[in-house]
Amino acid sequence: MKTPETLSGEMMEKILEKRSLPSWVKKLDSWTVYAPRKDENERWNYDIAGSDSVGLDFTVTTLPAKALIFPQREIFLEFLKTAAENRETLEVKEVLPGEKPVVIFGVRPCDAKAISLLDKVFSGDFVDPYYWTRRKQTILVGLACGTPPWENCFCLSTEGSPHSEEGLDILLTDLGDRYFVKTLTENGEKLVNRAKDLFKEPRPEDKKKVKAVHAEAEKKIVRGIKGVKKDLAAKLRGMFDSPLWDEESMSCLRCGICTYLCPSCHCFDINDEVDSVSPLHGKRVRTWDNCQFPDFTMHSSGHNPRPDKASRLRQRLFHKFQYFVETYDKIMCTGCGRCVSLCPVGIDIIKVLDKVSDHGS
Amino acid sequence: MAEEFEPKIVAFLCKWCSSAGSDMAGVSRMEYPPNVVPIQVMCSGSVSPLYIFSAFNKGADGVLVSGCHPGDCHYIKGNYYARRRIHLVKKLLEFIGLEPQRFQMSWVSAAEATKYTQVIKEFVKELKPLGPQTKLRRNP
Amino acid sequence: MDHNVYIPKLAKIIQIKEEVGGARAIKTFRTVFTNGHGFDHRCGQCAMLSVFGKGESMISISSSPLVKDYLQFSILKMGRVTSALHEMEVGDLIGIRGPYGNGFPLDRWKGKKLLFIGGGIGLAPIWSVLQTALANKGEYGDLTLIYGARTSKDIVFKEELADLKNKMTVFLSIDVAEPGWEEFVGFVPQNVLDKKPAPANTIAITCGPPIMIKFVIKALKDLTFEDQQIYTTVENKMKCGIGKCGRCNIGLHYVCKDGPVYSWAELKRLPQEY
Amino acid sequence: MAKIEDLKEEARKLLREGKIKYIIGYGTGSNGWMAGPVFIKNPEDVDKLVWDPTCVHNLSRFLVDEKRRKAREKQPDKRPVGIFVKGCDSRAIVVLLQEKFIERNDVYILGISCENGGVVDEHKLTRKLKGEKPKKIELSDNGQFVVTTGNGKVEFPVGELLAERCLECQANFPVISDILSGEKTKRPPEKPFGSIEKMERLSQADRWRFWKEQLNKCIRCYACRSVCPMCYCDECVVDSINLAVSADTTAEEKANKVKWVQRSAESSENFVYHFVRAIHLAGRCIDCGECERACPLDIPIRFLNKKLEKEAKELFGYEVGFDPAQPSLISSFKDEDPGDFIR
Repeated sequence: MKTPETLSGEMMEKILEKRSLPSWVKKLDSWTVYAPRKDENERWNYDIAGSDSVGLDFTVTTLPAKALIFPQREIFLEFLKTAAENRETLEVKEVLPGEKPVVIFGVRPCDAKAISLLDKVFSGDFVDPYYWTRRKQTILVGLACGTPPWENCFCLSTEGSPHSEEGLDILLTDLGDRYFVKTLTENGEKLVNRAKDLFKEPRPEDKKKVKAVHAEAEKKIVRGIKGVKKDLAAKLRGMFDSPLWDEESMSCLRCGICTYLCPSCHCFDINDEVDSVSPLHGKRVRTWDNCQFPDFTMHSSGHNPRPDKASRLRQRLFHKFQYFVETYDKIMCTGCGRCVSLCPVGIDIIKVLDKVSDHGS
Repeated sequence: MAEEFEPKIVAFLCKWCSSAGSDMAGVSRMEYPPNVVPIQVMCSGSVSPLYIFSAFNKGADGVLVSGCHPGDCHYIKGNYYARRRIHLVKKLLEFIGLEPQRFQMSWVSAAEATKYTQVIKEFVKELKPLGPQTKLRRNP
Repeated sequence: MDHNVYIPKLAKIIQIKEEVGGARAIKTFRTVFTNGHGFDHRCGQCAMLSVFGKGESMISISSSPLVKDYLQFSILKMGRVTSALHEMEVGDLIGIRGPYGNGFPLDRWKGKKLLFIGGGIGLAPIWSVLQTALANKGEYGDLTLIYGARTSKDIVFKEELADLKNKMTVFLSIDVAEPGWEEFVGFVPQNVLDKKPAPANTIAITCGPPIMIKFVIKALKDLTFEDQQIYTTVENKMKCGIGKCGRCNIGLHYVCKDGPVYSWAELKRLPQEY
Repeated sequence: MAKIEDLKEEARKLLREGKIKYIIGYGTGSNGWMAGPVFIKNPEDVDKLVWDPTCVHNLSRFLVDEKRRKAREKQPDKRPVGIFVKGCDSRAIVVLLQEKFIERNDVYILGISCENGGVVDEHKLTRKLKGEKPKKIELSDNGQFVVTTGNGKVEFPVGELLAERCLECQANFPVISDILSGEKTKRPPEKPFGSIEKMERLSQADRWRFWKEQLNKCIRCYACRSVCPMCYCDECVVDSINLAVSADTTAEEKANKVKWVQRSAESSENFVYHFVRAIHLAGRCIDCGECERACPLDIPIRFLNKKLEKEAKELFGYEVGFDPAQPSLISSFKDEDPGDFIR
C-alpha cells in the first residue's frame, strides 16, 4: 500500500452500521473485493462485489474461499521452442500470479481455519510460491455464524467454532442492524483505518450481545463427531483393514465433489497444455485433483495401490483424521459440512467417524 | 485497406467422393477460396462429433463434413449414419448459441468438382460477416 | 520468494546409449545443465525430468555423486513422458528439477558388506550407490551384486557388468533358459536363495518390480536377514516431487520426499499401500 | 397406493431363499431429509428400506459398479441383484439391456409406481419453506405432498414441488419389473419438452450468454458423469487423465492417447466435455435428472440431454428406454431421415 501507515498491531473492536458496509467496500479501492453473491438457485459463491450490492446475509458459499487462493487452474510456466539457425532454443518462463491485492468478505470461520491448514501444507521445507503469492495479497474478512448454514455443520467437533478467529484478519459478528468488528491482524487494521469515519466505538451492551450471539450459535449446532482428535487418530490407526470402509463406500460414485468443495483439500495435478505443436508453445498448469478419482495413484504400469472405493474412502478419512493429526497435531477438517450435505449419495463422514469410535468398544 | 477477415474452415472430406471431388476441382484448375483445411476421412460416417467440437475448440471458424450422396457410399450405410449424427451435432451447437452458419454438411460426389467449389465459395461468403469464431475457441 | 521449486533447470542430453531394444526399451541418458548451475545429489536420490509439451516423470539418478560432469538416467519406455524421452536425440534440451528423496544412507554402512539385488530397470537406482561404494572400496566389506532380467537382451549396463565382474562378485540370471547362457536361470528371488548370502554384518539393497521386491524380502528373511538390514525403494506415482500433491502419500509419509528409500523395518510399519 | 410393504415382503423372501445377492434400495439418509441408496444383504435389514418422494436417486447406476466388481472377482457370485426402480430408473435398465451391458437375469427388478406423485426438487422445497427445515415428506391419498417441518405439517399441490423431470415424465410406473407395487397410472405430461422450449425461443445471443455463464461455473468434478448409469465406459475419451491400463498396454498406446480436452476447467474445455457427454447420451439418456441434481454448482446440464431427446423424437421418431430390442439411435438410420440441412 502506498503510504506507510503506523499500525498498532493490537486487536481493535469497533461497530459498523450494516448500511455503511457498501461505503466501506467503496473505500477499499486499492483491493479487488470479493463477496458472496446468490445465483438463481439460491446457491452462494464469491464474486467481485459491486460496491452497491454488497450484502452479507448469506448462508455458506458452495466453493470455499480456498478457491480464490488455491484456484482450480494455476499456470506454472510457459515454454516456447524456436528453431534459430539450425539450433533449437528452448525458453522456459516462470509465470507467477500477478500483483492483485484481494479482500474477501463473508468468509466463514471454518473456511478461514482451513486456509490456515493450507498455509501449513504449502510451506515447510518446500515453499509453494504460487500459493503464497496469492495468499500474501489476500485479506480475509470473516463473518461469524449466527445460525449454522445447514444442519450438517460440525465445527465444534474439529477444534473450531462458529466464531473462531484462526486464519482471519477481521471477524464480523452480526448484531442485527450493525456488525461488531474485531480486527485480528495488521491487515485487518489497515482495512478499518481506510474508512475510519464509518466505525464507531462499541457500547458495553454491544460487547455483551456479541458474546450472547456467539454462545447462541454454538447451541444451535446439532451435529458432531463422538470421538476426540487423539482417540480418533489412534482408533483409525488400528482399522486399516476393517470391513467398515467397504460397507460405507458401497454407494460412492467416485466423483470429486467431497474433495473439490472441501476447504482444506489441496491435492493437485500438473499437466502440460500445448497451444501449438510447431513451434512448440504451451504452458505447464496445475489443476485440482483428488484421491477419490480411480486413477489418482495408478502407476503407468497399471498397478494401482488404491484400486477400489473402499481404499479411497479410507484414504480421505485417514489423511484428515490420522495422518495430518499425527503430523501437525491438527485435524485436516473444519466441520463445514459441505461434503456431508453435497454428496449426491449422502455419504456422511460424521456417521462413518462415529462408527470408527464405536468400533470394537 | 484493413486486412479482410479470412475464415479458416476445417473440412472433413470423405475419401471416396468429396475428397476426390476436391481433387477433380484442383486438377481442372478451378478457382475457389483457399480457406479450407481438408482432412480426408474414410467415410463421413467415421467423423466423430469429438472431431467437430475439437476443431472449434482449436479455433476453426467453420467446419464442414462432406460425404457421398445417399446410395453412393462405398460402405453402403456410412453416410446415412453420418446424416443422423451430424444433424444432432448441428442442433446441439445451435441450441447453445453458436452461429448455425459455422457448421455445414454437404453431399459432393467424385464427379461434382463444380459443386465442391460452389459449396466452399458459399461457405466462405457466409462466414466472412461473422468474423472469427471466439465462442468455443481455447484462448491461448 | 527464493528459487521456485516447480521451475526445472534446462539440461542438454550429451549421450544416449540404448541398453535394451524392443517394446520394453531402456536407454541411458547423460545430461549436462546448460547455463552452469546444476545440483549435487546423494546416492539413490531422484530428479523430475521435464519433456515440455508432454509432462514430467520422476527418475532415479543412476550416476554416482562422485561423477561431477554429468547426471545419468536409465529410463524404461513406459508412458507419455518416457516415450518422448526415448525419441530424443543427443543435443536435445530437457528440464530437470531436484534432487528429491532421502537417498541411501551410505555413510551409516561403513565397514559393512553390501549385497545389491536388482531386477530389470531396478539396477538403475542401485547403480549410483554401487559405483560410489566401489570407488571407496576400502571403507566397506566385500560387495556382491545379484541381478536378473527377463532375457539376456533385457540386461542393462551389459559392458559395465562385464568389467564389474573382476572388481566384485556378480551373479546374473535370466528368467528362461537361453542357448549359451551358463549362469543361473530363474527369477531373482530364487537366485538369492541359491547363492545363500550370509546375513552377518551385511546390508541388502533391492530394487526392481514390486512383485520381485516382495519375494526378495521374503527370501532374505528366510536367510535370517534382520528387517533393518534390508533396504528398498518404493516406486509410487509421483507428480510434484516435494510432498504436496498427495499422490505418493502412504501413512504419514510422502514417498517422493520422505522416501523412496526405506528399510524393511520402516516400510513394514507403513500402511501396505504401494 | 404404492405400498413398500409388499415389496419388502418379497425382498425378505428373496434374501432368505438366497435367490439374490443383495438388494439396492432406498434408506433414510443421515445427512438431511433426503433418502439415500442402501445395500441390504440380510433379511433382517429389509426394514431399513423406505419409499417416499425424496427417493430421487437412479439406483441402476450401481449395476455398473456390480458389473465392475464381478469382473474383478475370481469366482463371481452370478446370482441376480435386487433393485428398487421408479418409472424413469426402469427405462435406464431397458437401455442397459438394449446395449447388452447387463443380462436380464443379472437383475431382479422391484418396481414402484409414482402414480400421480413423483420426486421433489430440493430447491423448490427449500424455497417454499423459506428456511424451515423439512423433516418428512409423504404423498397423501388425494395427491398432495404433506411436508412435516419443525412446527407441524403443511400441504403443497404436487405440481409445485415436483422435480422438472417428473413434470415431463413419460413413465409414471416401471416399464419393466419382476414385481410391481402401485397402479399403472397413465399421466402423459401436457408439455413433454416444456422446459427446453422456453430456452429454444430465446435469441441466439441470449442462449449463448446463458450457456457461457453456466458452463463457466463447471469445476470438472465429474459428478454428472459419475452419477449417470449410461456413463459406464472404463476410459472416458474426453478425460485426458483416466486410462484403462492393463499389463499388456504398450507404451505407445499410453503415449499416443490423444488429449482432446485439457484438464483445466476453462470454459472452452468444459464445452467440449459437456458436448461430447451430451452426444454420447443421445438416444440413451432417459432423463432421470440425476446429473443436474448432483451438480454442486447447479448447472442445468439436463437441458443438453433433453434437447437431443427432443430432436431424436421429432427428427427420427426415436423414443428412449421402452424397448430393449430396439437398435440404438446413433447406430441405426431410416431412409427418410431428414436431410434438408445438407447442401
